Amino acid sequence: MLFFKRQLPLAIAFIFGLIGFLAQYIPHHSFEAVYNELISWVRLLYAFALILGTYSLLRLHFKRIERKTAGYGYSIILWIGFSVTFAIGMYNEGDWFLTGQSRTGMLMWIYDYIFKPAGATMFSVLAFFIASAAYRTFRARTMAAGMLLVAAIIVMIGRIPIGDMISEHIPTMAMWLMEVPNAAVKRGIFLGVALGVVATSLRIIFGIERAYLGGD
Amino acid sequence: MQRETLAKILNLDRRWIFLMVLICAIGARFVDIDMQIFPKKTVKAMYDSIEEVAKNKGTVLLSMDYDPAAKPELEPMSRAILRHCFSKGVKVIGMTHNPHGQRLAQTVLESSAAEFDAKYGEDFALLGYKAGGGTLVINMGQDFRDAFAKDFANTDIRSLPVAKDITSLTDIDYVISVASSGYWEAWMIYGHDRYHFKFGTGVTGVIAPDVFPFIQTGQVTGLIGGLAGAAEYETLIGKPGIATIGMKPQSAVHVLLVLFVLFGNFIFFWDMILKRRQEKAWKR
Amino acid sequence: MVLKSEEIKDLILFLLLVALLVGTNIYLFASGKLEFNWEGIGIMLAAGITVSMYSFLYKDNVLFKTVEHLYVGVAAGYVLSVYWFAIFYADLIEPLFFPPPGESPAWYRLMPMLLGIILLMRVSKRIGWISRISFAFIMGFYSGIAIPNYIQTMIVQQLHYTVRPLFSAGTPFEMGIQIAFLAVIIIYVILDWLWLSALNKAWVNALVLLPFFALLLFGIYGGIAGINQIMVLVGVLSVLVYFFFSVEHKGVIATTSKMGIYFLMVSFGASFGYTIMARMSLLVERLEFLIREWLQLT
Amino acid sequence: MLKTRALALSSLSFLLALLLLPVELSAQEQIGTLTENDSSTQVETEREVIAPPLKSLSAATGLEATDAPDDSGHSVILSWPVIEDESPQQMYVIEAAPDKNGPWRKVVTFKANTSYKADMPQIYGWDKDALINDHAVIVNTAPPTKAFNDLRDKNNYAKQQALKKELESLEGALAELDEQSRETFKPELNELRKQLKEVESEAPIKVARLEFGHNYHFRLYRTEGERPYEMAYVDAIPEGNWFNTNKINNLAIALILCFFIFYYIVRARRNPEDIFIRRIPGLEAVEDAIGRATEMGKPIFFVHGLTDMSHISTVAAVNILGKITERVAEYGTTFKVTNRDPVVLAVSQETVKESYLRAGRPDLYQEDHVFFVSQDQFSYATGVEGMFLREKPASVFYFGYYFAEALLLTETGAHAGAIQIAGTDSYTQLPFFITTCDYTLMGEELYAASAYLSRNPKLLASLKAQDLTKGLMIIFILLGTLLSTLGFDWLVHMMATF
Repeated sequence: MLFFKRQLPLAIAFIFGLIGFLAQYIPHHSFEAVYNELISWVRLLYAFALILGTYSLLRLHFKRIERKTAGYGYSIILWIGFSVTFAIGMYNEGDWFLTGQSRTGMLMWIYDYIFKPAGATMFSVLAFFIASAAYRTFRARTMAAGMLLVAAIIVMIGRIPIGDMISEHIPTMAMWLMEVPNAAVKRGIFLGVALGVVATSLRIIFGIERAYLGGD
Repeated sequence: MQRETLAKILNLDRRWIFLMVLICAIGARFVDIDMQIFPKKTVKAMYDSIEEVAKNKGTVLLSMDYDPAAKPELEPMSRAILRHCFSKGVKVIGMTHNPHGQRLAQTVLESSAAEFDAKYGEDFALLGYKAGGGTLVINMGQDFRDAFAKDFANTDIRSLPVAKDITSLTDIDYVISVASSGYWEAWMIYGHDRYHFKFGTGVTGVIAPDVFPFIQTGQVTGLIGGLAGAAEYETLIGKPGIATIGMKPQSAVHVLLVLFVLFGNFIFFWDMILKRRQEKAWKR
Repeated sequence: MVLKSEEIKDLILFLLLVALLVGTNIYLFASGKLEFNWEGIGIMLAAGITVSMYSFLYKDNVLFKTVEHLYVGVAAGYVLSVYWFAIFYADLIEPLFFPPPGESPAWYRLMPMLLGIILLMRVSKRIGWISRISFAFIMGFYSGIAIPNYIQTMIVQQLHYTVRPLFSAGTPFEMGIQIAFLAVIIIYVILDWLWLSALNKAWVNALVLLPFFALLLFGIYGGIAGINQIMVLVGVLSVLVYFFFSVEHKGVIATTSKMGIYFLMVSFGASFGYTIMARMSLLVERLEFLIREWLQLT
Repeated sequence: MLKTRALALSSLSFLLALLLLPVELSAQEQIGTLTENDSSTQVETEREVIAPPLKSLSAATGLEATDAPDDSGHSVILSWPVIEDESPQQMYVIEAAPDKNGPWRKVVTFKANTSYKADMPQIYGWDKDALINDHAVIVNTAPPTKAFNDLRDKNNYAKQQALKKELESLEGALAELDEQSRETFKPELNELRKQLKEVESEAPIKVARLEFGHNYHFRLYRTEGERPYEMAYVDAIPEGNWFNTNKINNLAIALILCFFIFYYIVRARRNPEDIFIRRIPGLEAVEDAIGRATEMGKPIFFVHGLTDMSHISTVAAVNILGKITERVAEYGTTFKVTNRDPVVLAVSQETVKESYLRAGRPDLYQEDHVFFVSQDQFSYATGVEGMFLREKPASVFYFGYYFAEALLLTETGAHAGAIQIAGTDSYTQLPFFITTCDYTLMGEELYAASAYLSRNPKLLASLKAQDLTKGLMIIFILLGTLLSTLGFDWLVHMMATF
């Protein structure tokens, strides 16, 4: 039993990890064919993982409706939103779901007038919070935070036409801040991050890192 | 001025601040002061690249990898790039890595094409959405037709004149990724560094700083950053669009924000001086 | 149930908002600004969603919670439909069950389908552990791909372009500026290393930092590429040293990592400015939608 | 003693990586070029030439065709010395055919003064001056053949396969027979070939890549207006290569890091104490933040990021959560942990319970203090904000990977008067954390903190290995900059990418 729970997943991670790793160094056409097929497998598994995420969301709200916890009315709205949209998606303007997705129709309407505006508005609410944070919490408490704020102000003014009107040095300074120190720091950070990603990936392939299996 | 009043000023209910931002943004929109916009080097680099593609009648692959949340900042870029391409007769192949992005890509592509009566199939095509990110880019580099056998409306791409003799990403003159998150990196890591096509990107203001190191290395030729970048591109192609109009309220709110930061810190330091003076008084 | 004065005020404001929304829409439809077709209703609905979401800024209320939950539900439904057609149908069902004429069904695609179904088993408590096999495949294969590609772009390419000649060719005067600039930086590091306390005195700092900024500004506006190349080199090295963990930050390492913090802060400040600009443009676009497409008063 | 051994070890492995490189890389001498971007892979190098008298364009002598190295098996390289009377007006044309006298078709055309060996340093090395005297071109598109593997016309495809099979079996049978009887079957053979050609003539033209293992024939000539030209013939078989020599630098780095990780894991397993990790300043702030909360008798919050267990940021966050819970258990302050992902919730509950047990206070553990708020990003943020405003926590910890909602949380936390300590590797949100929190662990400090606190051998080993490789990179940068400033480009070319 332990073999299936522990050894098999680690063996799979090792084998396919090695294939994915070697594929970048072995250009040979036969290895390339295997590699391409595995890539489309991974894409398919992304989709299955999405089903998992949607299922846990819907189950959470279904439980709220069942137990009539406070605010279960909102969960009902969530369920209605999901089922109507998914049903229209599958109806697919009459061609149903065993053909290509139709380019127009009800699903696109839902996308244009519910999905798109709600998503964009949700993010734009952040602009208000930035303003309130700018007034109340962005303080030059330490020397470091002070330098950060000075650089931020130069870039913010340098990026809008008013910056050019005040003096043409501000946009050049803003551009320089982005091109030299910012680029240098990003390169230094990338070198470090890449080592972190490679080290973690190696640990996953060799079965040293098992946290992603979610406990034993 | 006592420290209590300073504290009161600092702890202003944040809803007043929200109101001030709203008034400033709406107000600035209706005041008509003309804004001279000076295009930056990186935006000019993308403009020149498309001009070059136009010169040798090439094809541009525009990957619109963004979703509704980032549409306000990125669609003006896609529209400006598409207007530039269609006005110069450059062939465009559209696609997206983002599951929510297919619809957006479709609307902006069709509306921009209609302005220059570019025909679907001859002048432009839309491959639509496919999952995989970096893996999809590798697939397109190795065998374009295997990655996208059909366009987004399920027609075989070999029947579309604009895409029929593309066998790999290397056959495309200029790849542009207008991206809201890491998609531009997938294009660079798994695409440009392996297949060496010319690569440019348009990103949200949040991501622009991460792209700069790759401009120096020559991996990215041409970058549009945020709404300001889009306004600059609109100025370059001489067609002021949403981005340019948006610059007025954008600038107004920016100035308001800078004032908030300066004012907040000014009071903070004043309060610090008073506090030190009080402590010195207690010590004596 | 007796409402406190605060709640009464909020209730009135809430009803006022609803009345305002309904009233405006009636006016718009009556005056023909919005036609009574799918598009017109759509714009009304989108404007209603936008305004109710902004009502959260005043106070969390019924309207906001309704719209938010509707959004989460619709989003889940929409993404699932797109994934169905773009992946399940295109990459699995079509090649397996409706192969194009002349080609045999892609029987090997049964394997990812099996792995996918095993993945879904995660939901059941009893045999949930079996889903580890699919996770192991995804995590393993993706880790395998990630190693060479991250090394290629984020190490090999970055090292390739960091290892540049330090001085850009130029007139002897420009060469002098570049060498002086490098010398000032090295002096600062040595000074700070030898007499750590000395540098806390303001005049010592001024003595070193003044020429540093003078030469730097001269380099930027004089267009001497070498100055930028020196700054990039110093920036990369100091950030790398800052993220060094296996040695105590003392002596020259402490100085370099202190420089690393200055570089980090300036860089974060710059990207911070950029981020604020991005959020503001999102707000501007939403207001533009309300003004231009809904109320249509340009 | 320990540190010097590690340094000696790393420099040894560094030299090993140097020796690993193929001979031609070390064979090139030093090129004194100080040009800004001399190493972009496909640089067009132009050459000055005098106009020739009008006569037929001579064929290229010494034309060679070899399988292209480091490829999947779909390309061939044609190379030939430059001909004296070349001029920019002339175009080189390469035609290919599937067999000796098969249908010739144009596959590559290019200007006569471009495509030199110098443009392909990955194959011919970096000596530009010498390599300017030879042309070299990669051919990977096959001569467009008429092929039936198109899917629509099934019957033609079947007919073609049947005829081909018959032809092969007949040729096979004839091969054993002696010369004389072979004559009698010749007309039948030709008849079959004619039928096959007829069927194939209706097939649509198909542009594809060169097929591996197939012997292709190439011919090369120059054109300039109506001038006659002679052709040079050559043939080659494209083969798949089992190792991409351009990726040796990439593989060397991967192997070095892998070696260091295993080396330190063995060391860490034996005695974790002797692995030294420097003091992380942010972690002291955690100590007095917990103390402050106990004095004020207010709760402490631990707010998880948005990513799931497969991200290293979340794994590090859970490690840190374990250690913080142990410190909190000693003071007995109420401690709440908010989650956004069901799996992270389960793992966090386990970790918190274990930490309370280890601290000897299992009674303090309350299941509903480690709870799920919401799956959606913004309802998660608004949910947590509500708790901040209601319960007014004294200290709040943010460890993990955050997105745009980070500012909503920290701004409200600061407004509620809490001490806030954050640790994240999400670079776009770091500025917001730095300006709103009292202390922020940046990027890799998050991983170092989790290793420092948990003393987990695999994390310690990995951190040490990364540090050592970082040390090598610093040495490489300093050495490389010094050399390239003096004009030696070896290290720059070592890290060239193709």
